[in-house]
Amino acid sequence: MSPLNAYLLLSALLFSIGLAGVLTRRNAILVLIGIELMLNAANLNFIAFWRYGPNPAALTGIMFAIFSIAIAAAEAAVGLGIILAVYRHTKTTDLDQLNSMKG
Amino acid sequence: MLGAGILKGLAETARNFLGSYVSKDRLTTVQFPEERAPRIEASRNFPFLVYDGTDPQEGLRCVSCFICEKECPPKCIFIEKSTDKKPDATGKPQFYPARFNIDVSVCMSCQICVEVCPFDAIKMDNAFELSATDRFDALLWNKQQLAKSNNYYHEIHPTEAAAVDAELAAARAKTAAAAAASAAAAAAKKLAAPPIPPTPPTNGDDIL
Amino acid sequence: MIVPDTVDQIFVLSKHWLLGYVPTALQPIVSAILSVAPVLVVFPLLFAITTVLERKGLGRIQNRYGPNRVGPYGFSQPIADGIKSLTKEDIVPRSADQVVHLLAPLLLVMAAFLAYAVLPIGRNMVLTNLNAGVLFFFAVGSMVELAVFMAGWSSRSKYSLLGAMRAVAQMISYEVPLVLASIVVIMASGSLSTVAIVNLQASYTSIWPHWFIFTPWGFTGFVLFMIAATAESNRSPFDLPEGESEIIAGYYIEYSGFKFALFFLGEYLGMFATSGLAITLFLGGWAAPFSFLTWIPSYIWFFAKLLALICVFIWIRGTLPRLRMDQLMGLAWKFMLPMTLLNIFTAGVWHFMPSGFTRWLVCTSLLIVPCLLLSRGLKQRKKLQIRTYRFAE
Amino acid sequence: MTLFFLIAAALTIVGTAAAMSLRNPIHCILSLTLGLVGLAVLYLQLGAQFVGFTQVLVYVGAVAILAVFAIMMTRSAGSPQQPAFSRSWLSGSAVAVVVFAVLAWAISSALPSTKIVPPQPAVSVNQIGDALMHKFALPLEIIGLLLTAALIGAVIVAMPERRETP
Repeated sequence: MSPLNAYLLLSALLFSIGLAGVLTRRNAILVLIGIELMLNAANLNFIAFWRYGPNPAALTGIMFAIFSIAIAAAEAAVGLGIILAVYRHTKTTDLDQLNSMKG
Repeated sequence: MLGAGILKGLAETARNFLGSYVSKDRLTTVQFPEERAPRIEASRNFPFLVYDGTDPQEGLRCVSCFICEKECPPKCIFIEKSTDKKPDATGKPQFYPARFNIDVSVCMSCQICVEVCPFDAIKMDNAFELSATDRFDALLWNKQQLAKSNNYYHEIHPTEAAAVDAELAAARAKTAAAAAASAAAAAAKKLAAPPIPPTPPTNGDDIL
Repeated sequence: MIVPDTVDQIFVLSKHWLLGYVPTALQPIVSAILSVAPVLVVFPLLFAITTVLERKGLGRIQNRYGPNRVGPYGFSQPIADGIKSLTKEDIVPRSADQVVHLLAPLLLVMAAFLAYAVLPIGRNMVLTNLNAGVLFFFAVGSMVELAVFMAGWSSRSKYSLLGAMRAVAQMISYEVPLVLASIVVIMASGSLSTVAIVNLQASYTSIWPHWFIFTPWGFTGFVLFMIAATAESNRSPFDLPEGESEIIAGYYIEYSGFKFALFFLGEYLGMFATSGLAITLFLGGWAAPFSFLTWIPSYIWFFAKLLALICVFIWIRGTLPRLRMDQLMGLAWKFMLPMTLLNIFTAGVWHFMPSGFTRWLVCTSLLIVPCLLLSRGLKQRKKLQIRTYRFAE
Repeated sequence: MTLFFLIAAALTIVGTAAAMSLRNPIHCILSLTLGLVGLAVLYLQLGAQFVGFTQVLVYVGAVAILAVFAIMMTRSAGSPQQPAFSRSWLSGSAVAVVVFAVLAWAISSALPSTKIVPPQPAVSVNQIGDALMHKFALPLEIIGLLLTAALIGAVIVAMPERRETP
């Protein structure tokens, strides 16, 4: 079990926890949190491969992680904006009840 | 200019801050237990019973006429009339209060008892360091605790005390004059009418 | 001279001397403890002194004495306050969320203490010389908002929640100008490490120091940084979240006893940390103000400047009235943000222009003119319309 | 597999697992921040200091507070009346477990990684700055554009429709 494998296993576990959250949680905001977790798991992979990869000087792993953090923040902001708009419209954030596309 | 108001404010507080170290009269705080502010004459706190002469119980002016007890809005005065009489300042035998309690925790120092007292027997004190450890008995002042001399009254309210004394003296002089006039009239009537045994002469007014 | 150098490095030398006695296996841990312990002792002491200074200073501003009963001139008042807050009963509301209620002050104080890891208190007297020191400082600073929210929400009372939401909104909207104001210095010094920034400022031409505050963008950056720092630590004109007259003592209503004292400790430590960073970035950290004063040890200068900034905080607290919530937010987003962005632009212009009087003229005008225009613009739109309330629904 | 790594990994997993399983959404967010701080510690351990601090600054400082504000505004702060997990929670978690199994199998059966552990690459913020400015200049511009668009988009989406005032 080399350190790289340990990190990959950890990020796989993180990813599946996030996926479980997304698939099972009822509250829309917590689904969004699950997505954040999956993004973070991917980040961990990037940094792990940058650290143990062949060419760390290229800094690609770090750059990818930085950009992905920025995108995740933007996505969280817009996602929560959408959830607020949906909540204002339908007075609920419970995903099981949001099953009709009617405006 | 933006921020001009802020700078003026800061300058003002800086002047106050430095001024307080430079000129002492800026700081008006009175460090209470050590320094004491001059007592204001018209201030009042709780009532007290005035006595003339030296003996607190003998010289009490109060004749337990119950007016103050009836007039007191929070009903904090309790008087029990004595059975016997004692001569008051003018020598006329008067009743005196056997028991005179004021519940200081109830009294609201409204001074109505002072205004209604016909004998100027009760006046307002301005002692304020009255803390006590017990909430009930210690705040129920009896006759002994309430009695204070007329000189003390002169100390705390000089002008008012002087006015009261002048009034009392004038009243006594008038009664004495009236007594003298009635004695003279009685004497004149005695000369005209057959002699009747002389009544014991009123012992005149001995002004303190 | 030899003497001041040993005096200057007295703490560093004594730490190495003590480390000599420790078996090599334990050395890293003991050296960490040896460098962290003084910080954990000195800054709470400074907190105690500041409470007295604050109350006496405010008193003197209002023409009264301030505490002078406990100890000589009232200087052992903090001991009395400490004992009082320790012996007070620690009431936790029944409906409160016990765990989060306990965690909030701890997280607040921990975040405040973590921020000292990167502040260079004296010449090579910094806990950790991180390559991204300033970024670490802001990362840790952003944890304070979470602690504030946890405190407000966990006490389950409307007032503390309102106070917490106001405090968090204020701290977030003032963190942006705070970070942007410090970017100017990072641009000029080319490095994020606080030690490098201070070393850059520690040099002198004839007797004048090279502090960043003596440049147009440096001065505006310093002023904007201090405004944002006062707001970030919920002090003086921006203490709306705990305004006594508004929402009764904001997010720490339901705290009493030691946790309440922890909140104050956390708030003051946050204030020291941000003013410490202001000193490091703009006022030349531990550098002496004049070249002929360098014989005084470096840490003396850091604490002297810190005390000076604390007195300015107290002075401002004694002067300025509290801002309303919308004015507070308006100031952050409509005035501070554009000014900091402009400041960054001016620093760029300063960097590329040849040094000389023209550079000074261009940069100062680049800063002063928009500031006046912006302030006049903001002042004009003060027409009082009917107040409309917008809720989330 | 140093002890320090195990602590950080445990912190992350406990935080994230709690974030996905607790009933009260606010507790979820708080444990999420715990997990994210654990992740930041992992990044520091991997030597990526800049990413670790950015992670704390962006996630713990901003995204967590944003989520908390959203929860406050949608009035789902208290523990929800109906069960916190949707009806199809069983199949959801089954899918997640299957995904984890597949990933774990893929990782463990991958080509045996080289035993020699390359030295810790010392990356300084200056190198990151240079890389951002030179090699990754275009992505930087795009990210700037994207962030501004997201900023304005989020505000417009969340703003209530401008009812014409009477």
